[in-house]
Amino acid sequence: MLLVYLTLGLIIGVISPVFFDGIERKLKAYLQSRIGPPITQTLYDLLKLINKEVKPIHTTPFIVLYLLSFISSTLASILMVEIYVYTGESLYITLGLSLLAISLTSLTIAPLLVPNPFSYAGGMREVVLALINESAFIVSVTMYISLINNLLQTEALSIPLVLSVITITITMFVSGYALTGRAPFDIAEAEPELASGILVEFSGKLLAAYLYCNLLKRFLITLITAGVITAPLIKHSVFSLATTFVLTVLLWIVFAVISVTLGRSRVDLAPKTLAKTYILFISLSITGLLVHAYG
Amino acid sequence: MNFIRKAVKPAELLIIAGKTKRVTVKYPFEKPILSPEFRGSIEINHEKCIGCGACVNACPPNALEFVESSDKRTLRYNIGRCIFCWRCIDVCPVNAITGTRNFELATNDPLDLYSYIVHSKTKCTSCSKTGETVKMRKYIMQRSPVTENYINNCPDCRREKFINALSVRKVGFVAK
Amino acid sequence: MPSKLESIKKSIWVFHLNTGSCNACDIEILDALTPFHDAERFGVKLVGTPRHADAILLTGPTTLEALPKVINAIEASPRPRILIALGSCGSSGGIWHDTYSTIGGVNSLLKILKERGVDVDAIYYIPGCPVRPEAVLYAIALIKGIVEKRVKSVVLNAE
Amino acid sequence: MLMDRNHIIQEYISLAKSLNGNVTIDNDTLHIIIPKESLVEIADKLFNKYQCDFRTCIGVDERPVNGYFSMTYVFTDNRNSLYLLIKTYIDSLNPSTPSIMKVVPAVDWCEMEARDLLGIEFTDREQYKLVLPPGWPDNVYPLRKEVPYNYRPLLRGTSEKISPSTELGVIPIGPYHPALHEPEYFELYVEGERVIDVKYRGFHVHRGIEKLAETRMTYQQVNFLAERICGICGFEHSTCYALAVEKAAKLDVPERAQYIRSIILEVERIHSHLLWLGVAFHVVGYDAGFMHMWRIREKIMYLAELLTGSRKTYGINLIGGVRKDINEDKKQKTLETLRELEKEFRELIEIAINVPQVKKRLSGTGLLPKEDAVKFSVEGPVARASGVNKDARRDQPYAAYKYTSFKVPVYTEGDNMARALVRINEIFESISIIEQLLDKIPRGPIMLEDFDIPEGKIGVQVVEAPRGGDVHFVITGHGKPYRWRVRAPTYNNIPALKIMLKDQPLADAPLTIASIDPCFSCTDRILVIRENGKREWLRITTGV
Repeated sequence: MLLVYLTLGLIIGVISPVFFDGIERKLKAYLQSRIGPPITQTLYDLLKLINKEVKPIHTTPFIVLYLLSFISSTLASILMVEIYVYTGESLYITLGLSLLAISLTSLTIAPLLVPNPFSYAGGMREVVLALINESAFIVSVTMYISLINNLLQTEALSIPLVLSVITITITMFVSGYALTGRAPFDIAEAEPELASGILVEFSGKLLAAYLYCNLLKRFLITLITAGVITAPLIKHSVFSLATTFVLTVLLWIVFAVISVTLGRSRVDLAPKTLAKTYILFISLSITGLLVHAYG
Repeated sequence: MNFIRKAVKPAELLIIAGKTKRVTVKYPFEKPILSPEFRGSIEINHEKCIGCGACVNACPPNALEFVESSDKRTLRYNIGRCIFCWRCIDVCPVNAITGTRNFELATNDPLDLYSYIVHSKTKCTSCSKTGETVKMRKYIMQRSPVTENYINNCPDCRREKFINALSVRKVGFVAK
Repeated sequence: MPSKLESIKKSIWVFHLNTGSCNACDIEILDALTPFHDAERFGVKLVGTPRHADAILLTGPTTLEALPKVINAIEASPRPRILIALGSCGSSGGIWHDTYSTIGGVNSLLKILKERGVDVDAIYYIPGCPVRPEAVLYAIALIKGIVEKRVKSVVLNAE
Repeated sequence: MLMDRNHIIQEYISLAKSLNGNVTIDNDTLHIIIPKESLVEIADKLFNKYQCDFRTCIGVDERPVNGYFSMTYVFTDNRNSLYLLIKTYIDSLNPSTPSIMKVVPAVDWCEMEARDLLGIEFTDREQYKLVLPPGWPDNVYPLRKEVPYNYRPLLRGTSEKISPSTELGVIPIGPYHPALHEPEYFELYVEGERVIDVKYRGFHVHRGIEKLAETRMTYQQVNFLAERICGICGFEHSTCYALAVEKAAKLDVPERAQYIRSIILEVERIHSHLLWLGVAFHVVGYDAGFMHMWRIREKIMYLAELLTGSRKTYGINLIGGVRKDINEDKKQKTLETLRELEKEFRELIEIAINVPQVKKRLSGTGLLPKEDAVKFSVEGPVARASGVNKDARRDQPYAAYKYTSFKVPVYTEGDNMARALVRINEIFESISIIEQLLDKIPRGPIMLEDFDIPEGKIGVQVVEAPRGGDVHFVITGHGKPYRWRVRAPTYNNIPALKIMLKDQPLADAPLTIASIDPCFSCTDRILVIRENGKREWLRITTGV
């Protein structure tokens, strides 16, 4: 039975990001007072790109390799997160997070292989952001799981612990949001100054693959955030899987709405602000935990 | 308090978006927003046009041009070059040109952009040179007291006849 | 290659090249994407690099200075690609059709492209000075086959 | 005031006389003909001592008339509403004249333009090719009268290949970007993410306008040509041209026509500033702001179409008046639209300017100190944001501006935020100007019937476009202008970008470039590796 659910989950994981993106575009359009493209537009875009000619770059084979490694590790990671949600075993989320680290690394490296100044500049920006966000995200997710389990196990309500959970939840959301590469943090693509930056040289199938990888990345990160929120709260296996998916959609929508109201940040501003926020919130959370444990 | 208000100010955009709702006009499924004054492509009435060339002279981008051949004068209108200023409408002496509000002019065939009005040219009765268009001559004859004989000649022949007539009157013969 | 062009009909990504136009068309193109007209509902998107483009929008009579870059941009876009000549300048040189520093519209450009062996799968002309956003939408609808072509050449006898 | 003005005119006259100059006064214009040896001195005095504003310089091929080339330098005395035209004759066999660049740095480009187009050499300065495309044959100067306007040389080697470069520190920035004007190409040298040097190559849109006007066109046709110099502030250009010709021919244009011109000019200013704000938001990645700003702007576009018949390039200006009247119905509609617009704009701009990213990236970036602003003679909002208080609507009143009262917003910060604020304030001022004009508009004809334009007269006019002062200089000729020179404000503003871009983060470069409102952003230059392994730079520096 588990196998059926997992296969189903994986198929959803493979297909749904494309439609989620469609929903996001529709929503953005609504907030900009217009109709917007149909929900299936992203699918059309990708299908069209697959039919187009690829303008070769001499590093194409390496890029394809990295993208393949990204896709395989991402799918494995999605699987791990689903198993975690289904079973509640924290071993699987640990595996999922380490796979996430691998997949993010491959995706970050790919644009650096393109011999173009825009792509290079964009790639470097991506690296800077990834360095900060990835670690913050992984740390906050792990901490969140242990803290929330701790909170659920304590009989009496401990205010320092609650505060600690709240701060770490915020960190998790912020770093997750930043990792999805939405509005203030889409500086790697930064169309006006970098001519689509990391995407500049990709064309045809390669572009389709890269864009799809980005959507998959968004999905995985949203799924992890949704998963770690649901899993400790809802123990029933299939139901918790379904809830996770619903929550993923909701989170995706919330992220989309936030991204509409903000502008693009700058590469020297974004990491600074992010680092400050993370250090503040994580240390607050640790303090809360310490106060709870020894206070 | 002020700080918080400033921090959430960007979110007020959502309120504006909610207030304005969708403003998109679903053209081409709906009618476009077009003001009554809009200047679109022009239409030349081939029955009224006399081929005088006033519009050709006035047209800033040479979208209206004469294509000449030995016995035809063709007024060619190139929509692809037209700047929709309607100066031709201002200057047309016979009101043959009318403005429309049509802007749906896209095409994938460059030949679609041209339209033609073919005029026959008049022949000089003396020397068989061709001159202005037939309709232009009719227009002039209706409006000015010149004899048909006079106008049926080309300007060169006219001048020659005039000089000849003058010399006949003054000296009694035509100098060769 | 009609079947190949079929594939880009549902999602037309456009790279916009100003080849010496006065900007009126350029801002109207942008206007076509904004709420009142919203070309994105047809799957149209402006992209930042010719590598992503399905359609190259030309606005302007193609100045000599811009010519090599125009050719490069068209060459850099993957096939199938279509060319859209926008406005009276793009379609046939407009008010500048015979000045010393332009080549006068898309027709001369096509000749040069042919000499260089750069193929284009289809060409669309959108007259207008400047082109209305609705005219841009009409052209998109024409490419997608939603509307019929309305303009056609007529030869009339005056007499 | 009048005493003062007469006094200053006398001072200018004695200055010219002391340098062997010849002065004639024509209303608000002082024509000073000076030998070329005294050129530098008089330019120095006017620019540095009397603080006149340098506008442009014009090279004219007068050989068919008197056998000489001539250079005319246009200065304006903004406090006394005076135009000063310094003219010098240059020998046609050996056309060379001293450059005034040492004393007036802003003259740089227009001298080089005269060199490119007329073949006049300038001594005491570095000379380079500016306007004409690379590969243009030597000794062909398009603005010389003997060269036909449709002369097209055979250009060779049109593909621009740069030697293989591994430098990743060069970021090409050029204009293909939505909503930008002239295609321009900037090469930014960056260190990490900081710009350390800028190189510029522009004039991708050199279309031969001036030559066209003096050959194929007639007086009335040039109005439509002038409108197509720029698609965003075209009406300023056609008004400026019409006013310059009317000044040269001393035509008395009906008041109603002047009012209508002013109204449309302000409508255009509102649309242009809204456009700029939208584009600025887009450049900082705030797309929702961009969309909503343009949604508001659509009302103005509809209004423009209602008043003139076209959304852009209105085509209602002719020499002697305008072609379309404003009736009572349109007046009501205009007032209604403006009221709605003002309300919505106020609401939206407050939100947009408070978006943290927008605020942070606008403030403190793209600094232009006042000294540099004066040195480069920058125009419009760029000047006013750097504390230079000039506005041709107030300083050289034209059309119907003398019947209105308005504030000229001036900020001293000189950063991108100040430039944005100048534009925001100007939108409100423009709305109020239109309301005043509609209130006071007199009855009467809108077109001057029957007039002729004498030959050989000179008219010069400055019109305050949304981006700064447009300068049009006309020498009348037979049925068409003998010489028509146009100077758009961006021409003076771009050289100032070098100062504004230096030591800025790369991310703000497009914003800063956009802030002078040629609002262009970037270009691609793509390095492709050909199948044969050859490396080659593709420069796609064209675009908006």
